Amino acid sequence: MTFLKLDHVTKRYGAAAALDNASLEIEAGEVHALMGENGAGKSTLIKVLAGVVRPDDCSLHIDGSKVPLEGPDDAARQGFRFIHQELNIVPHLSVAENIVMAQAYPRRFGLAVDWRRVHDKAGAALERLDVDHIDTRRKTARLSTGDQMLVKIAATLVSSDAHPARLYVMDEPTAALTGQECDKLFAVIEGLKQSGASVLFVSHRMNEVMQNCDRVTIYRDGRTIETSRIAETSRERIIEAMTGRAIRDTYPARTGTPAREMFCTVEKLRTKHVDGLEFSLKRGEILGVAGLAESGQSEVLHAFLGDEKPLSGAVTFQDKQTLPSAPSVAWKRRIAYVPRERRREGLMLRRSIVDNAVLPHLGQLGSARIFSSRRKERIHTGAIAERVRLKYSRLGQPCYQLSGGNQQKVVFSRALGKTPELLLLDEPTRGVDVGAKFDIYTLVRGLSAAGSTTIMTSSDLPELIGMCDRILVMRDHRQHAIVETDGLTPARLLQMFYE
Amino acid sequence: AEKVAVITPYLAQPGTQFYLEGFQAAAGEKGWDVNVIDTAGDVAAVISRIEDAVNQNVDAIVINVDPTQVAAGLEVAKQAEIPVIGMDSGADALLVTNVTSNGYAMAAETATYIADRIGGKGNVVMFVFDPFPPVQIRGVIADAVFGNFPDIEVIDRVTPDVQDGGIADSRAKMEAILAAHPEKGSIAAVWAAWDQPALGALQAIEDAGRADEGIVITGIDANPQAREAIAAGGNFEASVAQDFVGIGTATADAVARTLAGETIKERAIYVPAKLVTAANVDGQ
Amino acid sequence: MLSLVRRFGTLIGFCAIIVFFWMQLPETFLTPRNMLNISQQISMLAVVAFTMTIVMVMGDFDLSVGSMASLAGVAAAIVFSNDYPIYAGVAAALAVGAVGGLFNGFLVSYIGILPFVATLGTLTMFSGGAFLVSGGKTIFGRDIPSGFSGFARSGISLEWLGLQPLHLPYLTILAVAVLILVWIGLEHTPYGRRLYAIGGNYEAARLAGVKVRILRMSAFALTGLGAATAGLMYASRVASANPTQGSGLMLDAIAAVFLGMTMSEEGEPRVFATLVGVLILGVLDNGLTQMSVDSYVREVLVGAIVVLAVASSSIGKQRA
Amino acid sequence: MLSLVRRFGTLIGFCAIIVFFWMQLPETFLTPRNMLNISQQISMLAVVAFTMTIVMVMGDFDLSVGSMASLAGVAAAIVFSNDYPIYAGVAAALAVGAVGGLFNGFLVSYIGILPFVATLGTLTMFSGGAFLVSGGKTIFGRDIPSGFSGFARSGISLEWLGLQPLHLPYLTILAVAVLILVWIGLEHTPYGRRLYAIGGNYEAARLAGVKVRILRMSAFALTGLGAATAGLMYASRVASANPTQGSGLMLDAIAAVFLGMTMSEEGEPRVFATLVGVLILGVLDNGLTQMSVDSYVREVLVGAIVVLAVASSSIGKQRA
Ligand SMILES: Nc1ncnc2c1ncn2[C@@H]1O[C@H](COP(=O)(O)OP(=O)(O)OP(=O)(O)O)[C@@H](O)[C@H]1O
Ligand SMILES: Nc1ncnc2c1ncn2[C@@H]1O[C@H](COP(=O)(O)OP(=O)(O)OP(=O)(O)O)[C@@H](O)[C@H]1O
Ligand SMILES: [Mg+2]
Ligand SMILES: [Mg+2]
Repeated sequence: MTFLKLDHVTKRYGAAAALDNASLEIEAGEVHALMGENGAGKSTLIKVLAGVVRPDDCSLHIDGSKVPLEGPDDAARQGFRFIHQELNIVPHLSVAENIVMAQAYPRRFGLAVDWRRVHDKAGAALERLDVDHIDTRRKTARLSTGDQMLVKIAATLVSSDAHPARLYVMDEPTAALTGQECDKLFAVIEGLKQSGASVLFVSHRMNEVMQNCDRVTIYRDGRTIETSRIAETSRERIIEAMTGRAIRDTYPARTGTPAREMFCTVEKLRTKHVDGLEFSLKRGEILGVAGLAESGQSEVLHAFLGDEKPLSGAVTFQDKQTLPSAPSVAWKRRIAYVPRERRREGLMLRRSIVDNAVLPHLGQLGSARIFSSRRKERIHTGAIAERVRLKYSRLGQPCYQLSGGNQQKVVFSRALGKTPELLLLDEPTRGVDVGAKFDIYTLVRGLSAAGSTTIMTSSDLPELIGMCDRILVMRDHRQHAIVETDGLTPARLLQMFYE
Repeated sequence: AEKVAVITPYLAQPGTQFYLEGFQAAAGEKGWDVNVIDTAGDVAAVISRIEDAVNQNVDAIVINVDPTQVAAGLEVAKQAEIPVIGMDSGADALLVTNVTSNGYAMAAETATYIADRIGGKGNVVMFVFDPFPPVQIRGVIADAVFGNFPDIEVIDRVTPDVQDGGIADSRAKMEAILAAHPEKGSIAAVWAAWDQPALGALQAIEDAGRADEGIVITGIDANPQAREAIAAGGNFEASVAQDFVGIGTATADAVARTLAGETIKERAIYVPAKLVTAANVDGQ
Repeated sequence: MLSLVRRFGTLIGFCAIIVFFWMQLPETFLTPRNMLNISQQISMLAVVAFTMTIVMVMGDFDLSVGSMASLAGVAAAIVFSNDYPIYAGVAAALAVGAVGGLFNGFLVSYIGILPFVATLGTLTMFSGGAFLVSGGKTIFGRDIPSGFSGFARSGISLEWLGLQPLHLPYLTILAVAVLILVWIGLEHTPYGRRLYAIGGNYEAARLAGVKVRILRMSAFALTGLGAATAGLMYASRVASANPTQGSGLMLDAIAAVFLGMTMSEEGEPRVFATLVGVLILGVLDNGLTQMSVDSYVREVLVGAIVVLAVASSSIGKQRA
Repeated sequence: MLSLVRRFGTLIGFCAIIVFFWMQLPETFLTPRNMLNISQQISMLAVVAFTMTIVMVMGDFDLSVGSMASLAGVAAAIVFSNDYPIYAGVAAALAVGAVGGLFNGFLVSYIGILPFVATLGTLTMFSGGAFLVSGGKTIFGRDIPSGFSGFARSGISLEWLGLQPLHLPYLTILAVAVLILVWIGLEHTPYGRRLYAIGGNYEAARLAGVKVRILRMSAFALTGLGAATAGLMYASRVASANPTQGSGLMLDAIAAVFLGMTMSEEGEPRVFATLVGVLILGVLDNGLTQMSVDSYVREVLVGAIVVLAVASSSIGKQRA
């Protein structure tokens, strides 16, 4: 039975339409996937539904009768709960406050906050997620990204008597989660479904959608293409509907064997956050770094970027150099970096695509060693934007106007500015759509064939196995093992995290 | 009607208000069109406003600021042959004349009043403000007077924060000084280079319950608030009344003479000042 | 250890200052009388700083508090001089504060002007307004009812503590009352928590359904009200009102909040930390004057000590 | 259409002001003489505002520029009064500016103090320093070499333009030179682009290989140098130096930069936009004086017009 019906949703930004007469129908008690390429309009639709973006046109029917949608209050009244795409936590408030914030604070005397009940409520919400390692009294800023996401998810699970939840909307909740955390989330989603609530779920991971959703609606360029039952469709059909082209949902083949030449050797490296690193890298090799959440994967990359000082041990590059002493030195030595959190560590959101893309290369793109040249910068950026299939309206567009996946591509194009010697990728495909993922894989493979060495982390284990030559398994911030990917299965890799 | 521009950075100060009162009254009789311009403490802006006034082709300009600092503007006026008259500003070749009271005499009068009252002996607290030349002069004279009495010791020479008008900060400073000298009689007098710090000191002394120690306070300017305090017969015993209104009137008079084509010979026109004590405070 | 220095550097600095003055001025500094004096001297700054904390919690500023204090004082004095009763003058001043604050809040929250610019503009407007209303003159003497100026000179007798001639000044009591109100409001009501949320992440707060606009406007109104209260206290203390008397308050109030911010884990303002900031400024002024330190040297010292206090708790802290 | 008003609201406002004064003062306002006058009157504020733009590009502030200007002026005057040649005094003042600016930058960038607090502290220190160095007095008369004060009174003759008695003041030329230097530095060199990147996202810039610390420090040094230059210009113009003379510059300079920021798409400071901000403030002062508007009313008007200009370009702009 149809519970929610959205029609004629149109939202224009300037001349470009983010949504163009889009529609969506959700049944009671189903998990409904919303899919589309980066920039298709998924997040915009969700913000319209949340009442935080004012559409040019829109009509909403709940249980067959028309209801107003003027602001966040209307959405709350209908029992809609949201997790928006970007991690929207308030860092210096406690976990408990971040969880209860969207609901009414429990009070004493109708005025003062009842802190005991705030913590009880938050604790109960975390418990539903089966999370017991997060103290509700901690400052949220102190949590890892994954835990912050769990807090955000817990915030939607807070019980409310005034407006019982009927629809949970989750915009790429799994992008920042590890496999195990995802599994917990899907268990919760199953529970929500059993209790009669609906879930609108956005993800670029085909597996998740195929395994956990009942129906899927596909958007392309702000328009609704089709809605179908998962059971009655296939990956290939979904991808084709999304992109308009046939794309293989696999990993591009290796174009050549890695050269024999040594790139660097790591001996007993210890930094503040990681220990016992011991391996060597060949030129053109792709090394994956894997492990449970917060096992020090990022810090391995930071060490190579010069952002984690070596305390003991040594890294020797084939040209006798040691680790760079700072990120500025690293970029000079053509060590390029794609950070994990694009908004916090990667982008200057209010600055243009060009400004973001050329930042580490300003010196080389100038003239006479003193002046910079806008023309050269634009040409440079235009060429790279094409390589990564960036969807944008003009090169001078500020980055906050881009969809999440396209923002990720801007960060990626920065790293490609000059062919890197060493490419450090921290979750490079987070939030990137299937087609674009394939493009990025192809680019990384191409660089590898041309001799660039790559170290990448990812919480998507098939991706690591599909892309890397070897995988470094981290446990408790120490090197646990290093394995060849030939014949490795995700299940076997996951097992190594625990054993 | 003749247009006269009056330019000052110090409009917020009570003295300036009274100059203007006198000046405006006289100007009103003469039917002038007076434009009062305040630059809120900014001296360079006085130059700018003189330039603007010249540009506007006024008939005369009156300034109430140190003329050497605005010489650039005075030269512009001179080129345009617009007379500039100083109203308690300072002597300068570029001014037609300067109408003022005798600052040296005023400071000497209050400082000697204190020296006499405390019998040439005791600790004195001074409130001074050196960045403003006319007030700085008063401090120099008082220093000289107290220096001449071997038994008078200046225990503190405070420059209060004047942003708040000078009363509240002076009061806080005086409270601290009182706390530092708790024994009865350890402070004999407070000499202030103008009335606001004297009023602040008075409040501090009264509030500390030390009004009966006979601490002598003097100010300069004899503004109405000070007169009231003096009339009340407390520690605040004397101030010097500059005849502000008189200076304003005399300035207007000098302007009128200049506009009439007369050449004024005196570089400075002094308007007499008078010591105000409880004895004569009601008389005025 | 180092993290303790970072967290409590400012507090330790404050204690060091107290101990230093105590040793230098053993007889006169740590006396009940001097403590009461200081508490009264800083009470106006304290009220402004406490209410300034409310907007700074949201990451905003209010530069207009100083001229608002002047304007409110002048407004009350004008009402008094027209022979209205005391409560009418006080009410008028508070109304001016609330309306001015609402105007600031409207500009910032609904028009979307950066707080720094909006309140810089209203600073000029309020200051001009104070000059206009007062005609640029100081209003004093008979125009200020003695009941009004008496408030600042009286207090609760401390006889029962054996401190015979001393009394706890009403100004101090008023500042403490404001402190407690702001503390409860910010830390123990949903209202305050939402302000903190806005400051921590405006977008997150908005997406979570917090009514950011109206809250932001109301916070500015409270700051305006605080500034007006301080203006009244000031006018009562000096038994007069003039159009510039509040202007020293703004920078000091902001400095006090910032000093306090060095004491919280994530650098957010907290009103009790602001109190420490206010105390540091007040104690330095009092102690250095008692030590007869030259006024100019004192200025340099106060600046250096503020920088030092903040530096000790900033070293190594990463900009997030 | 609406977006045009938003983008160019401030510029339109500026033109409206010009037209208004032109109609009110047809004879004296839009004359070459008056234009040259205005250019000279605003030249000091302009230099401070232009160099203030450099730190504001990074999202920082420098509150100490006013007292730095005073300190630099006093320093030069002291050198002069000890009979050193003019260039020695100028060099000393500029050195003071650079060192003071570096100190600000060090506190902000290496110690990690918020710019607002750090420069509030140094504001007090520099101001106290200026009082100390000068003994609190105004240095003038014979102590200031006529060659130095002559600079502010002379200029390049405009005979060749047929504007016989007029000359283009050196102060104006100096301000224009600073404008061009800052413009090239900020918009056309990697140095400036990196400062903008720091303003866009400090952490992202750092991870993208920008040497954030040293750049940030250097930017403060440039602002200090600009403040010292303005201090020298001021001292030359008033042929004297006193320890408070620069204090009006700070708020006006920041206001000018903010006014300018309303004109750029994403609200970032640009130095030519700052120029418009400076011009608005300067023209308002000049025109309202010529119209004999009462000083207090003028103050209220300037505040209101600033708010209005900013408001017109802020309406509906979303806080990101
Ligand atoms: N504030 C804005 N101004 C201009 N354009 C915008 C703005 N916000 C979104 N857009 C545009 O609207 C389109 C849809 O964006 P949206 O964020 O909804 O995409 P999405 O489907 O969620 O993509 P992703 O999978 O990358 O998250 C994009 O082309 C984006 O550039
Ligand atoms: N600024 C900080 N303050 C306090 N603790 C921190 C801070 N930054 C990181 N941590 C803690 O340090 C530990 C290591 O975090 P780290 O970023 O290395 O995780 P990770 O291995 O990259 O895992 P993930 O895959 O989740 O990113 C975590 O427990 C995290 O909470
Ligand atoms: Mg999205
Ligand atoms: Mg990490």
